[in-house]
Amino acid sequence: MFSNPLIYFVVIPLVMLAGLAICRSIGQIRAVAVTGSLALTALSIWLLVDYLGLRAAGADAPMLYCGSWSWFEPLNIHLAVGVDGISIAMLILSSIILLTGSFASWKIEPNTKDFFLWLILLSTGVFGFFISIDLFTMFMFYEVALIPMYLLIGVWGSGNKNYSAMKLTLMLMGGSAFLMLGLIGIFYHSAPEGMPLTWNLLEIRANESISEGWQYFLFPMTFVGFGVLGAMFPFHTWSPDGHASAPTAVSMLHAGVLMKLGGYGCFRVAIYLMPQAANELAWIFLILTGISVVYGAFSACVQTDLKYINAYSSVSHCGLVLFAILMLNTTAMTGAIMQMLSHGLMTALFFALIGMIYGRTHTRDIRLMGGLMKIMPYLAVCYVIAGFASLGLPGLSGFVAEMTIFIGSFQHADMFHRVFTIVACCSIVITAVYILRVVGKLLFGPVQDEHHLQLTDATWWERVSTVTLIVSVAAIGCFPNFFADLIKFTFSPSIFAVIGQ
Amino acid sequence: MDYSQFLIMKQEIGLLAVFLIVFLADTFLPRREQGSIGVISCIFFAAFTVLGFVPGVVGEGMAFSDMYEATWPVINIKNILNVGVLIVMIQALRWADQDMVRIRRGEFYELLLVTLLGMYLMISARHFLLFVIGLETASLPLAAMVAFDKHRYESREAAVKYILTAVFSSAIFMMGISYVYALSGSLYFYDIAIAVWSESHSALLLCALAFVIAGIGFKLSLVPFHLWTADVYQGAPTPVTSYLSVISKGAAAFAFLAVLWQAFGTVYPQAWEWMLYALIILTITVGNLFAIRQKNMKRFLAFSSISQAGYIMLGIIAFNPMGMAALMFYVLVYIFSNLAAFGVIGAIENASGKVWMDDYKGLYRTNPRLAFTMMLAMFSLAGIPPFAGFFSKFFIFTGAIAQGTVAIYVLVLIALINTIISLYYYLLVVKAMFISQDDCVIAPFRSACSERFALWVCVAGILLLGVVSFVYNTLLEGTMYSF
Amino acid sequence: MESLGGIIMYWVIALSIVIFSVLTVTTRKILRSATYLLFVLFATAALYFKLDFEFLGAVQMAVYAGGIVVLFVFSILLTSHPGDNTSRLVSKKRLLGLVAGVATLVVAGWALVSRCADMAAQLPVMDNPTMHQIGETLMGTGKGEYLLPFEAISVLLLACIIGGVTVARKR
Amino acid sequence: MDITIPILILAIPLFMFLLLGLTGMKMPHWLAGTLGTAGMGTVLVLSYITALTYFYGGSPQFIAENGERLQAVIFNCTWLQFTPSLVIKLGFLLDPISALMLIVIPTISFMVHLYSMGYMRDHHGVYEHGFQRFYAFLSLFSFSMLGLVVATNIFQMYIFWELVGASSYLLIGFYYKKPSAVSASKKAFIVTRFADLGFLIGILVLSYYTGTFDFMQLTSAPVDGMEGVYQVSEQTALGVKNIFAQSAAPMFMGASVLTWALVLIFMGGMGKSAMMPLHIWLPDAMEGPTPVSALIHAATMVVAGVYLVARLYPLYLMETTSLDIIVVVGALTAFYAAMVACAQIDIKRVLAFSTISQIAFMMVSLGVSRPEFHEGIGYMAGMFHLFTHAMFKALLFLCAGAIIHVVGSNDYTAMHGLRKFMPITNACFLIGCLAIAGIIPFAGFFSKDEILVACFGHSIFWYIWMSAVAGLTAFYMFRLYYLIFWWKEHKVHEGHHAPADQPWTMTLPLVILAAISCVAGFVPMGNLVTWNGVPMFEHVNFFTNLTHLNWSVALVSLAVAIVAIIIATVMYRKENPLPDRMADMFPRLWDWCHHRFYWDELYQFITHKIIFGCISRPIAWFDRHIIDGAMDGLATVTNKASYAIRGLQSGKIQMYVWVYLIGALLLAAVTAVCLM
Amino acid sequence: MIYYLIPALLMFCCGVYGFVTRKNMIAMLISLELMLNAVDINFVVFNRYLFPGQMEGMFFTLFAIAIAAAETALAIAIIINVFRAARNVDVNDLNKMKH
Repeated sequence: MFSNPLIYFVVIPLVMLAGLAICRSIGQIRAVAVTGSLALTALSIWLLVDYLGLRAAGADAPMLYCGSWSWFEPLNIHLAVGVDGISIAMLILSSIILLTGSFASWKIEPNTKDFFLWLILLSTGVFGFFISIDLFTMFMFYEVALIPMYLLIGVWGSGNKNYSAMKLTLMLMGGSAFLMLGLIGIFYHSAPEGMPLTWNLLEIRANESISEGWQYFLFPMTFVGFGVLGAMFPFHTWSPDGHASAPTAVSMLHAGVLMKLGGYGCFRVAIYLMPQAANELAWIFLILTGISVVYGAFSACVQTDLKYINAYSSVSHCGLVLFAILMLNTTAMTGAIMQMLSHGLMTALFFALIGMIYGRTHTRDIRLMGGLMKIMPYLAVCYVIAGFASLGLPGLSGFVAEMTIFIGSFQHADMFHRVFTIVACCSIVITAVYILRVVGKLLFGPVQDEHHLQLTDATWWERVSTVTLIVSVAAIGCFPNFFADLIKFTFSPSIFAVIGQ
Repeated sequence: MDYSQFLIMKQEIGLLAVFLIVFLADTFLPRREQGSIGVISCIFFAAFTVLGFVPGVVGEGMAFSDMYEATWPVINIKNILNVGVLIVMIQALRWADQDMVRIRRGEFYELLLVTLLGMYLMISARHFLLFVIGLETASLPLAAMVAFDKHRYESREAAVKYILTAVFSSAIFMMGISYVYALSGSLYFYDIAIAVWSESHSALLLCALAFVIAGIGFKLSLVPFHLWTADVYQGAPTPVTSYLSVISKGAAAFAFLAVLWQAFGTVYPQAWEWMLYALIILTITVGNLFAIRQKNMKRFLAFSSISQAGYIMLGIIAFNPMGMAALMFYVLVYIFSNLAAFGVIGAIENASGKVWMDDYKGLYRTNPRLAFTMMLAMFSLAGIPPFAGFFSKFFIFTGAIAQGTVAIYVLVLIALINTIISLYYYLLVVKAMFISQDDCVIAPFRSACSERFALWVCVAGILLLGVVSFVYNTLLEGTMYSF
Repeated sequence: MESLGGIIMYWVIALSIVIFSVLTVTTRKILRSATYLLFVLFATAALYFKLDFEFLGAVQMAVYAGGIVVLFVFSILLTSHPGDNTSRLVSKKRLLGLVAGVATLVVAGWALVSRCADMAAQLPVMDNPTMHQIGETLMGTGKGEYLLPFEAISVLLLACIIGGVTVARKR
Repeated sequence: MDITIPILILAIPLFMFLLLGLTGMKMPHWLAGTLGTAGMGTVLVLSYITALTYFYGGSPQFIAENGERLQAVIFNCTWLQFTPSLVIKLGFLLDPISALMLIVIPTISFMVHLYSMGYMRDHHGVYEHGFQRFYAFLSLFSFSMLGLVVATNIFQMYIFWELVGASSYLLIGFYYKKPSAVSASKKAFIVTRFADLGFLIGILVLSYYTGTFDFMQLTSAPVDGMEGVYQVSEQTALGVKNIFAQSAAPMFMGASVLTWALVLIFMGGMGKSAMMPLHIWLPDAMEGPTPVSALIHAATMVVAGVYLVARLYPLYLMETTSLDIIVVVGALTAFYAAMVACAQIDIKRVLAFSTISQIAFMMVSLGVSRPEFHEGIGYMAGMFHLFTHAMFKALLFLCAGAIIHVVGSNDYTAMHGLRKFMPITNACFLIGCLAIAGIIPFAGFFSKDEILVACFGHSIFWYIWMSAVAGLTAFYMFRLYYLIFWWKEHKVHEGHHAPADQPWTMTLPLVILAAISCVAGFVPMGNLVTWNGVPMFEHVNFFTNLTHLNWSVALVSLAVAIVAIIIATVMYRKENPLPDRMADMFPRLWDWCHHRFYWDELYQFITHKIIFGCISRPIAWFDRHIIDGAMDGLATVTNKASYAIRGLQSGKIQMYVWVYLIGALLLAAVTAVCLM
Repeated sequence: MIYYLIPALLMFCCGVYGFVTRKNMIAMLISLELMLNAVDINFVVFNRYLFPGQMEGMFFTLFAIAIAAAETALAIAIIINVFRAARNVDVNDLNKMKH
């Protein structure tokens, strides 16, 4: 079991948890958090290199590093792991954000230890989710990732945190209620009559035994279930409140990684296993996600709280992820995954910066701030870069992701899909509007508040955190083909065979 | 007349032996040695519990012409209950040492053991007369236990409410049995199963079923037979409440399963399935709706346990070995989770007398470990992974859905949506303890060794039961084997 | 066809059961209520006799009439002052009671009638169970024999004794 | 051709941007400026080498045996692969127009770099705050612009198009503490972004039907009988041709999809090139430092739209409807901008509107160009005008910059009569004005004349229209000139330095550009840049352009220009009440021109009242109150339900039992009723 | 047979009515006795009429009587316990815990 490298994505966080439990001083806590997340980052990068090596050497299984250890034998539940390019991309994303999140919460108060305990527990769930290919384990890790949010927001959050934390938790768990039903339903149709039922994604895919009728029932269940976490309209309202109240690192991890669980799950489970229904029902969800994209952007235009702006922007961007996934072609899906990566990194950057600004000015209302470029040029420049990434400047990650999505979506043979793609395209203008509005009000112009003049610029840990993220964003933006190839290889031709593309 | 058949009832005999030891100790120990009765009971009961798990000690078999059954699941549900009772006994040590209770502590342990014996009979009974006697043995002495805190008004009110409703419900139950008897001419489950085969559409059978379900539903506190629950849980002494909510409920659940599957299994497709659908939806929903508003921790847990009972019923409706195994597993997990919660409540009540949720505000700052344990219990009850409650909920849903009808999907969906409501109120407790910024009224204190030990056991159970798949695997394999 | 005596006896028993039951729950004096209960129990015993279960009739008289009613009378005397009338019922409560009673009557009665109305109109022939038979059955372990319940109920009674003592004693 | 030089052309500015951007703040100001300028100088040299090699190198890669100029891809590497055929490549395409741009952009850019060394410091020689940043952004812009013009495929162009937009944003907002600059930069970005949306959709449509982004493939099969003009792989050429040549070409809302695609792409061009109605950002963009205005908003970026249309010209030829649209838009814009330019006070705005008008000229020129007439002279004329306009408009802007730097204000009311104080600037500005007015032999004369010839060939109406605009151009330019340098004597306020010519870093570029403006007209453009690469003239010498003039058109336009200049002289040379009287005579017209026909107010209304007021705010409200309200409502309903049923738990045993009994009975009854 | 069942059912219903309406807890217990007794009659009648060859019903009744006795005893003990503290046995006074 421990010869499989993937298992360490769960083991390392667990070791970190144990390590944190015995920590006594704040220095030790930081050391554990940083060492652990560095180890995870290193592991994920090693995995990437090794994976590419294996692929280059001709490994053509849909998933590599597969391992399966029986867990609940009679129910055929296994701790099954395996990764393809998408999972690796997500693992890298998660580890980077965990790392930067640890730096961003360098000075978290109070109960630093508990904070990191919950944060690491959350990331255990995240990593476990991405390496799992067994529906049960996947779902379990999924929920593990959800619940620490409650305490993280409730205890360390700000503003109307009780309400937000409760709302976020309940809505996400509401989604997972549908999801659980969908997954169990899939299990019972996972194999043809007479063969043992299975939870294993790959086997279910290979069996192709979910009848079309059942797909019509199970697809919406799973898609909505994951879609809630992916902030699909109209189940997105947890996002603005939740993000607004969450502490910095949690916002980062949540918007950066956790919302990706939704998109990833929609792809990995709903569409991968039930392509026919996906093909037939896509239009319903396309309308919803299309609304998300435009609606989120418009809503962001008039918000005054920095985090609300960013949360609505996340609604818009994550809507684009689901939108692209539903287009059911390789290019659009590649774009979706790249958008996940890109949005994950840049929104984490945003939230990190907002947290840092908030930590200094103690307000997030853009009407009360201004001219920060003069006061804290470093943070302001980072904010501008994040903004550019968000509005899709070439050379940064947002552009390549969005373009891949648009090009891919527009390749759809159906006129309806293409028209909707154009609607979604409109979001790039609205995005520019709200991003520049914030940048203009917040960073440029005269200094609004005299007290802000004494504020200091970024500390070293803040710089580490932001620089890492910016470099990642730029790396994707400058060398997109590397990531596109990494992702593209993994789309199972069988899905497209089923839906006739 | 083969009296050697008694030897098949090893668990009952063992329990009776423990009971006698406690009884004799209570009677003959000198007054100053009386303090050790609790420990003695715990030790002997622990030995008994351990013996139950040793393979080969308890044999399977039927006795008294199929009046009594000790198959693998039956034996093991008893073992599971034993674990719970042991924890309750340990938790009760400190409470039983209080001035007002001390004088009656021998009786407390005796009554506890006797009611457990009643539950054993209920679980094993394959004959309605034995079942009724078991039921009464399990419920009547409990009334005395509910009334144990004589100095407290609530305890008395709870006892009256409990005994009167219990007797009323047993009257209804027996009325139902009389109709069953009219239809089948026998009180043996197996005979009934054969006889009611042809009676599926008889109004009398439905009436009988409704009465029988009401009678056992009373013990399980299914809505609308649940109204006593909250008042009694609130009024009873905390150890008794935990015993009522966990052991009594678990035993009743399994007995219910036995009755429905074995006596009425043949009327399955039509009758009780629909009744259970209605009851499950009502139970889960109403239980949750009431729980939302509760401010008293014990009352709160009462309603929570009502809705949990609804989930347990899903295992019965599954009507397959997975359902049975899931039910047993659920009961096991529920024992640990709920006892952890009650353990904390009891510890706090013993130390400070506080039982209101508002008193728990900021508990994490004064008593972090207790608060943490409570939180684990709440998460487990809400079904959050990686705690055991998640697994039990998942398995019980999986078991139920195996039926594959659309109706069961709808039912499970309703149940799942209700988990959100339940999560809400469980989180309210967590919120009070962890998030609330008020000054805590409960001063830091060190709980007694016994309490801590029991809590450690519960925490270990919550953390390990799910993750360590051995337990569930064994249960499922065992039930499949004996089904 | 039953004998005329049997029919008359039936009517006497049935009427007294019904009438005294009604009186038991409607009389306003608690002691009278207990007395009417006694009459009902006697009528029941008579019914058992009529249906040829003499032993059962005897047990009914001894345990119920002799034991339980006496217990009731004692407790009534203990808890109420002589001459205490219960005040008139609130009409809402009476309505609730009526609804409950009538509903039970309708549902259970309908169920019974639909199934048993024309069954076994005639009293079948049956030998009275002898004391020996009863004893054997009570101590037997075979099918339809009750050793286990017998043992079990002894535990129940013991438990109730312990419980009762615990509750009732002063401390 | 060796790929080192092309790579360096792109790499040096990018490197400079990164170097100055990351470490600039730690550098001394002069070092940053010198580095930037030196980098740009290198690029200048390299670009000249490349362009000259292309035009005169005679390599078979660039010129066919029959003298036809070829498109040559120097390098082309995959950047992002969407589908096997849809690939974004980053490459370097050399053809007549890109080679032309390789001359224009580095020239202007270098001048501006040099000029800024003087401009971006105050009278005491103190560098402005963010001087290094300024050079970093300039480098970024140069990089983007160069990448844009050498793009081998439409998506590469889009990428650099966006980068150009962003660097323009950064440069306009350079004085970020000034709210007007901030809002101007925001406006510029958003308006062009909106236009880019059209561009993007156009690309999507085009690529969907053709399956390629590549320019060479897209433009390979223009019209019947003309295929094979460029060397193209057989297969894709067929693909493109088939799709668009089909009689049943895909239609959408009454027009062929190709028309849609081209119009949408043109919309992108309209944004960048400030065509009406997307022109409103350009006047405001003058909030940026003047060198930036010269570089971006006069000479290079704003002609990107023209360049785009020229790039896809063969495609546009396939759908002449789209060309007609271009003509209409261009002509209206040209006239509108010229009108407005007559009534502005801010000299940079006058120049800005003049730019809009001149770019519109180029657009019209492309729009009226047809192969049937003079071998598509309009195309050549448009590119020619692009070239000359870049030179003299940069010159004018830099002069204006010098003046503003001295005077400290943008309004001509603060200037007047500067000719004595700044003789060099005066001379240069005058040359610029003559060039733009189209006075022989300055650069503008030749290019504008050829545009008018092209219009004449297309339709007489547009010819008259454009000639009128040309006259207006001459009028407002000279109005500006007189108002700055004549009108009345300049008053030197006490305690202020008297205005004077600026240091050499600022003056030198003026002189160079003025010199170019004088002679650029003689460049035999018809031989270098034509729409299909075939040279127009057999023999080429310095006076080729002169000898090939269509003198009837040229004389008319010259006459119009001279008349306009005379009117301007009469009205503005000396302080007199005539202009005011004119304004009073047509008050409505003056108001509308002065207020730029209220376009800004209209946009203000649309963005604030419609987009924000009627869409965003209601959506935000809807989200908070309806969607979120519904979610909260679920919770409220649950809570209400919880309170509603609390009576069930009445605390009375008898009620409990009653409920119990009724429950059991109902259970039996309902089941019985349902099952029977 | 139905002629015996109907009076038993009436008795049961009277018990129900009494239990729901009486205030005195002992009176409620008396009503409960009526109900239990009705059940006993049911068993006996069914046994006698439908299954005369065996004694299941009779024995159930026999045990039920014992159970009833035990229940009554315990219930009375608890009621007396209440009476000691409150000096009355009115069931309406026992509703402090609710909702």
